[in-house]
Amino acid sequence: MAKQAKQPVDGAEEVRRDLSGEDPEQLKHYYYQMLLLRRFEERAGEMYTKAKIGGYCHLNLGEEATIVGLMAALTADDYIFTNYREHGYIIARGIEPGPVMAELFGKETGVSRGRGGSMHLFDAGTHFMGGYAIVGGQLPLATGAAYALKQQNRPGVVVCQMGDATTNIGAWHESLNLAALWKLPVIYLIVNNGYGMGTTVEEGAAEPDLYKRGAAFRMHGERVDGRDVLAIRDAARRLRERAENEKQPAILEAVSFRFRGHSVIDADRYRDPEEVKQGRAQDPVSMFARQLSDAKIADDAWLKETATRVEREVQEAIDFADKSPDPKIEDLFDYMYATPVPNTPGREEALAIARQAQGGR
Amino acid sequence: MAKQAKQPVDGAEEVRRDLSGEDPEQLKHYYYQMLLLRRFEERAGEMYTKAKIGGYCHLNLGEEATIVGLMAALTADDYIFTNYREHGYIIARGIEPGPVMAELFGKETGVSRGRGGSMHLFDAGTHFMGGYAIVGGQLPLATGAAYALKQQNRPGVVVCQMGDATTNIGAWHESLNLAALWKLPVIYLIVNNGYGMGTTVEEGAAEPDLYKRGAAFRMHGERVDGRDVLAIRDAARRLRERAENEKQPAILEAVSFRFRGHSVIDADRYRDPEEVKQGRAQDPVSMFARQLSDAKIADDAWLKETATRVEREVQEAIDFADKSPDPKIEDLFDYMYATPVPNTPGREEALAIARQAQGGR
Amino acid sequence: MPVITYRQALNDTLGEELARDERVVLMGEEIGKFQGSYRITEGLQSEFGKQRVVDTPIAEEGFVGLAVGAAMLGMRPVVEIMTINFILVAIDQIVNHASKIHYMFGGQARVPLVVRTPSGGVGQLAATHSQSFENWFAYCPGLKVVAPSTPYDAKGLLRAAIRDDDPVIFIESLALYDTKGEVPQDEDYTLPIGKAEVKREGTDITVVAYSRMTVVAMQVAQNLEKEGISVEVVDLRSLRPLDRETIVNSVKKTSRAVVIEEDWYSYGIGAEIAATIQEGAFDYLDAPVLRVAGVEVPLPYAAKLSQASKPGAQDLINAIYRSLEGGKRWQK
Amino acid sequence: MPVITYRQALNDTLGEELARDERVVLMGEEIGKFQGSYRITEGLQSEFGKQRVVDTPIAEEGFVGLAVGAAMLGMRPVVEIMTINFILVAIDQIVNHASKIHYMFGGQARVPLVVRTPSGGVGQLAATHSQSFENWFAYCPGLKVVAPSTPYDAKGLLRAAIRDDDPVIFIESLALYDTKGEVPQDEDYTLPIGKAEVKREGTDITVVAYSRMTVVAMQVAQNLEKEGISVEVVDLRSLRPLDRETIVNSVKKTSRAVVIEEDWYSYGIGAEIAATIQEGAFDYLDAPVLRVAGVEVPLPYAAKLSQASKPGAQDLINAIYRSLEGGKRWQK
Ligand SMILES: Cc1ncc(C[n+]2csc(CCOP(=O)(O)OP(=O)(O)O)c2C)c(N)n1
Ligand SMILES: Cc1ncc(C[n+]2csc(CCOP(=O)(O)OP(=O)(O)O)c2C)c(N)n1
Ligand SMILES: [Mg+2]
Ligand SMILES: [Mg+2]
Repeated sequence: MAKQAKQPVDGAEEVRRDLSGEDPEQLKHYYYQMLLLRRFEERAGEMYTKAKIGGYCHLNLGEEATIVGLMAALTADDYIFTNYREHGYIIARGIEPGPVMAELFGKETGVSRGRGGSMHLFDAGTHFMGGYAIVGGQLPLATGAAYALKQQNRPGVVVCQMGDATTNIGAWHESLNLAALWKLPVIYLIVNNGYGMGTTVEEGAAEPDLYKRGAAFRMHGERVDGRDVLAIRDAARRLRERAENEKQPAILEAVSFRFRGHSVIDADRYRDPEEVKQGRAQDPVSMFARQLSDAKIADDAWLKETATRVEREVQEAIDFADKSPDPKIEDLFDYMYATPVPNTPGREEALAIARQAQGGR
Repeated sequence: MAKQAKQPVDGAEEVRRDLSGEDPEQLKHYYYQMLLLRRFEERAGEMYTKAKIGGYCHLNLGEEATIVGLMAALTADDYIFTNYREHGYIIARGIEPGPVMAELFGKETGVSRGRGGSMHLFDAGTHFMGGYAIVGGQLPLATGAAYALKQQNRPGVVVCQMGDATTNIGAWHESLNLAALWKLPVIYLIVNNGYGMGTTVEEGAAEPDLYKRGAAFRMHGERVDGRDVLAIRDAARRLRERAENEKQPAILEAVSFRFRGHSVIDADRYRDPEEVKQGRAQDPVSMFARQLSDAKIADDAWLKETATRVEREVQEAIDFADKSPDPKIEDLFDYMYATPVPNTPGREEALAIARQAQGGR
Repeated sequence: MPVITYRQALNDTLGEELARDERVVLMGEEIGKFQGSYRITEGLQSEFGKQRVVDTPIAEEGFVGLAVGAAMLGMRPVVEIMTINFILVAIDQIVNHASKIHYMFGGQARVPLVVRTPSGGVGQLAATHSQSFENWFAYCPGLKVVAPSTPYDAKGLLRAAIRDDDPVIFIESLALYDTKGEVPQDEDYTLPIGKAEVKREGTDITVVAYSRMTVVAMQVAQNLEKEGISVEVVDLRSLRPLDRETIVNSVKKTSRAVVIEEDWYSYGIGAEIAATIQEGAFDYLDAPVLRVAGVEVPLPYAAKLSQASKPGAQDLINAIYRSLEGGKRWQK
Repeated sequence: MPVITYRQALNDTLGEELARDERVVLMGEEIGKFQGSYRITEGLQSEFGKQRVVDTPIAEEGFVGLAVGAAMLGMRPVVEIMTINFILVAIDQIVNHASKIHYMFGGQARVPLVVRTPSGGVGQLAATHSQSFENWFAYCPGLKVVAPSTPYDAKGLLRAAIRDDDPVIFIESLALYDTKGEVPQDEDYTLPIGKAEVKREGTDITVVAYSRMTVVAMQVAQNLEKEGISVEVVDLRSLRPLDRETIVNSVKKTSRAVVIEEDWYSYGIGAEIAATIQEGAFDYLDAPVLRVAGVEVPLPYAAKLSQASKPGAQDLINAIYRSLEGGKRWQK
């Protein structure tokens, strides 16, 4: 049943595209970004097994084209809200891999100052408004951001990323209804990777053509091959335009394949190995490399060089994270409240806790 | 904009129907029931202003045809879940007006033993599974009842009544998705009375053709004139059949007009008086009386006699409620737990509370 | 000073804040065209328009979350939840999102949001419409929770809440809306979130209360004065942060305490107050801290049952007598 | 007696109850094909089929409410909420519906439902995945709330919960799943809901705990024995109804008490325990009841911050020392 999810749009086995109208440098940059996400995630998985990373850790492996294509379509005015599977998004949005890895390591130099971890990345500067770990939780928030943009008469749109299985939760319905009713500039991006943990799209959604679920709100929806960076970019651009200028929200469903288990600790025993093999075979990163080669945009030397560069950058990110300081227990109550008020614990209490943590009383 | 809601199906100003194929006695019984609901509700409103009834009290005025038509389609096997606007449903399901009025009066003889009140009527015997006062709350419950029927391989279906505005809440989405996914025998009846309190359908729902919202679940939906008792009955029968035999859930939208404010205490100041006048003019009860007269099924004498009978029955209900005993404070902890366990308060504690209520200590 | 109702104080404050700060926006079900279920927002939509006073569909999770997101982008939404009973469908957005965003993202985002909602019971609203859940919110770090008992406090705390950069749960009470009190009209005062107030000084016993129960406590205190019993009334005003110092200092003086609360007895607000007092004033206590609270049933509709299940003045008086009589020898 | 893990005890019990009573059905996200996020339901779908062990979409409000409705028609659903953090989106169905139906409808309907869910934190799950909300449910009349601390208790209480005709919130703990203990294999025992257990007798001080903190308390008690301090450990087992008698009787004997709890300090379970003790054993107390609880922050991810925010053995030991030292003269 998951077959449909894997060959979503036109049943094509492999993405093939006419690249003649494209800026070659731009295309190479997309490839570099995709590879960077790929290697970042692979190494993050490795760091998890080395216990450098704790908690839950969800990787974007297989979704690189979706992420890079999306970010290529956005402007600096736009805002992005995602779920917990978001390392790639914040990097593709322009944050250095170092502070991202540092967050996964729980360091003070991390994008959320070590307070958030893998599931809760944030960067105010680039309008990356957070990874959220309650399924569906980001939908009302993103809708609210779009409401604020409209209310304040500001340019830009909001992208609200989510997984396929998230379309089954109540917040989906309430958020999209509000967005359509109030004509808010927001794009709901469904990353359809075929599964919510072990549940297929068809096992969870009575309308498994997820982009059609907007019918309940008269909201436009499109399905795109999420392994095709240019298709995603073009669709996102189109919908972005519509959202910004016509204040028409939309659904963009990007279909791809989840390369590994749901999170790093998921052994992925419930999927047919043959399905996984096939899914991985249609690797958006290597497919794009082949396309670039075929179109003579990138030669082997460049591909190799890029691989080396990416390898180095990810290693630097790991080194940066490794060497970064832990948050101090004395700072435990920092960021507790934005407006300080009486009778909240402060530095003194934090120091007492720090002393106790060091074995004192 | 509320116009559409008022003339829903074919724009007909008045319901006109060929009654030749119908059993005249049956039709007269429908009329009797509709009038009973009408007068019960009018008198309940009156009792509220006399402070015989407390809390919130929502009347079915204008929705009589929908209720009677629905109940005519159901069998004894079926289960009904409703919202708080449910007096008519439990009466049309077969409960005497007396215990219903007694519940509104908060008496021990009430259908919920005085514990529930107007918004929380219940009758296990006739499978009237409760009025629920949290908007949308009954949807998952009704879906679960349908799940139980299917799981236990029992005949019957579940009807889940709700208001138009209820289609905007998350529980709607989650419930209908589950029902469609698991093919449960349930009919979601939307009583579209044009308003959720002061909010029109169009102000609340981005897809105001509510029966179409099933598209998000590939669920069939129909819209029927809720002022036409036979149309409702026939649609409900058809959908009931489908639900029971094919395990196909469905949406039935019945469009009518709310005669008064949202609840008894709502002065209804936000609606255009002209709109209200027009809406009330298309009174399902008097329209049906005219139809019966025109078709020579009921003559003036019978109509008058029926009015007298209904008047008497409602008065008897009021008298019954009036004379019924209050629940005793000693019984305060009855029905607290179905399985008694240690360390829960019991009769002794209730007696202490009773003493204190009488001014003791 | 002019005497106005609690409702009027809220209505005035909302209007003034809308006028003062264009980032402020009101949202909720039926707050505009319908004028508010309890008329707290009466007239405001006509005055400020549909963009500033926004009627929402019935979708509490959606619009509360929407308000959180809007707050993150610099707006200052004041959301009305019709009654606290309906907040349950929106609680994930408040507790898993609003309360965490500032801290969890290392201080990079703020959520200047106010959620206004009446708690407690009145009349015969029955089990699903008479609950108190302020203890749930008071439990959550990242939130601030206030519960004014007078028109004056309502105004001062609502102003403070709207001007605060953190999510504030603003607890009202159906039964207080028509109560009256003095409120200065021209003074732009605020009351500090996180501080309790000794609403009445006394020497024999401390009664700790908040919201509507403060009014009950004040009446009881006045009545007992005639019997020569001097009651100090501490109005919590703020449930989070909790002003333990004010509570404890009062009990250090009086040596006895009763808490009165409208919520259920077990695990209610009073539990924290009693625990706090015995921790902070252990050596000063002459009797156990007693709690007067709601009877632990899903509130029955029938008038007498309903009445008997709610805490009232007589229950408080009885508890005060018990505390004073029992002294050190008191046993359960 | 065979020694098995807490996880195994739960898994065995679920399997046995599925076999014993065909009305029992398990429901939840990923409990079947995926074998359960924490493998509590491992193997059960293959054994009992997809009709009895039902994988649900991510729709907690929907499927919890569905289970309530099914229970009203005579089924006995046992629902898994992956972790208690996700229960917030379903809480309306539990608190405004399941807990009220029997009482509000005058005893005409029953809701034999169990909601199983792990509470508390482990590892570095951070702010949205490390919370404890059992106090919220314990506050609600109409619910029963249990929280076993050992494999033996887990089995006995889960059996009791499934066979009970009321909605039971069954609190597990991620950090307990791998702990081991003796569990009789052939005996069909149940443990009474509503009763606490003195897990260890002692004379100097009472430690009140539940769930994982009972394990911490037992270890501390054992360690302190070497120092000549005799600690009595009361395991609440049931948070609602609360067995006040067992708690109070223990403190009447020891005269001192500390509560240890994994939830946040203010308004947590410990507040009710401390309030209860000072009410019931006021004249016996030689020192205030102290509370060891979670630090009041949205739990930070970073390992050290996270660790420092959670209550542990050393915190309990310190509190016990403080209680013993302070005696009547102790002050804050
Ligand atoms: C409300 C809620 N329920 C359950 C979970 C546990 N959970 C985390 S991710 C997930 C699956 C989500 O699947 P999908 O939306 O397809 O996103 P993907 O992980 O595939 O990217 C589940 C069930 C949660 N975090 N929140
Ligand atoms: C979750 C929730 N939010 C708000 C309310 C308050 N409320 C009660 S009825 C109602 C309007 C419902 O409208 P509709 O569904 O159309 O039903 P109608 O009353 O018209 O029959 C509202 C907002 C509630 N009871 N529950
Ligand atoms: Mg997915
Ligand atoms: Mg309506």
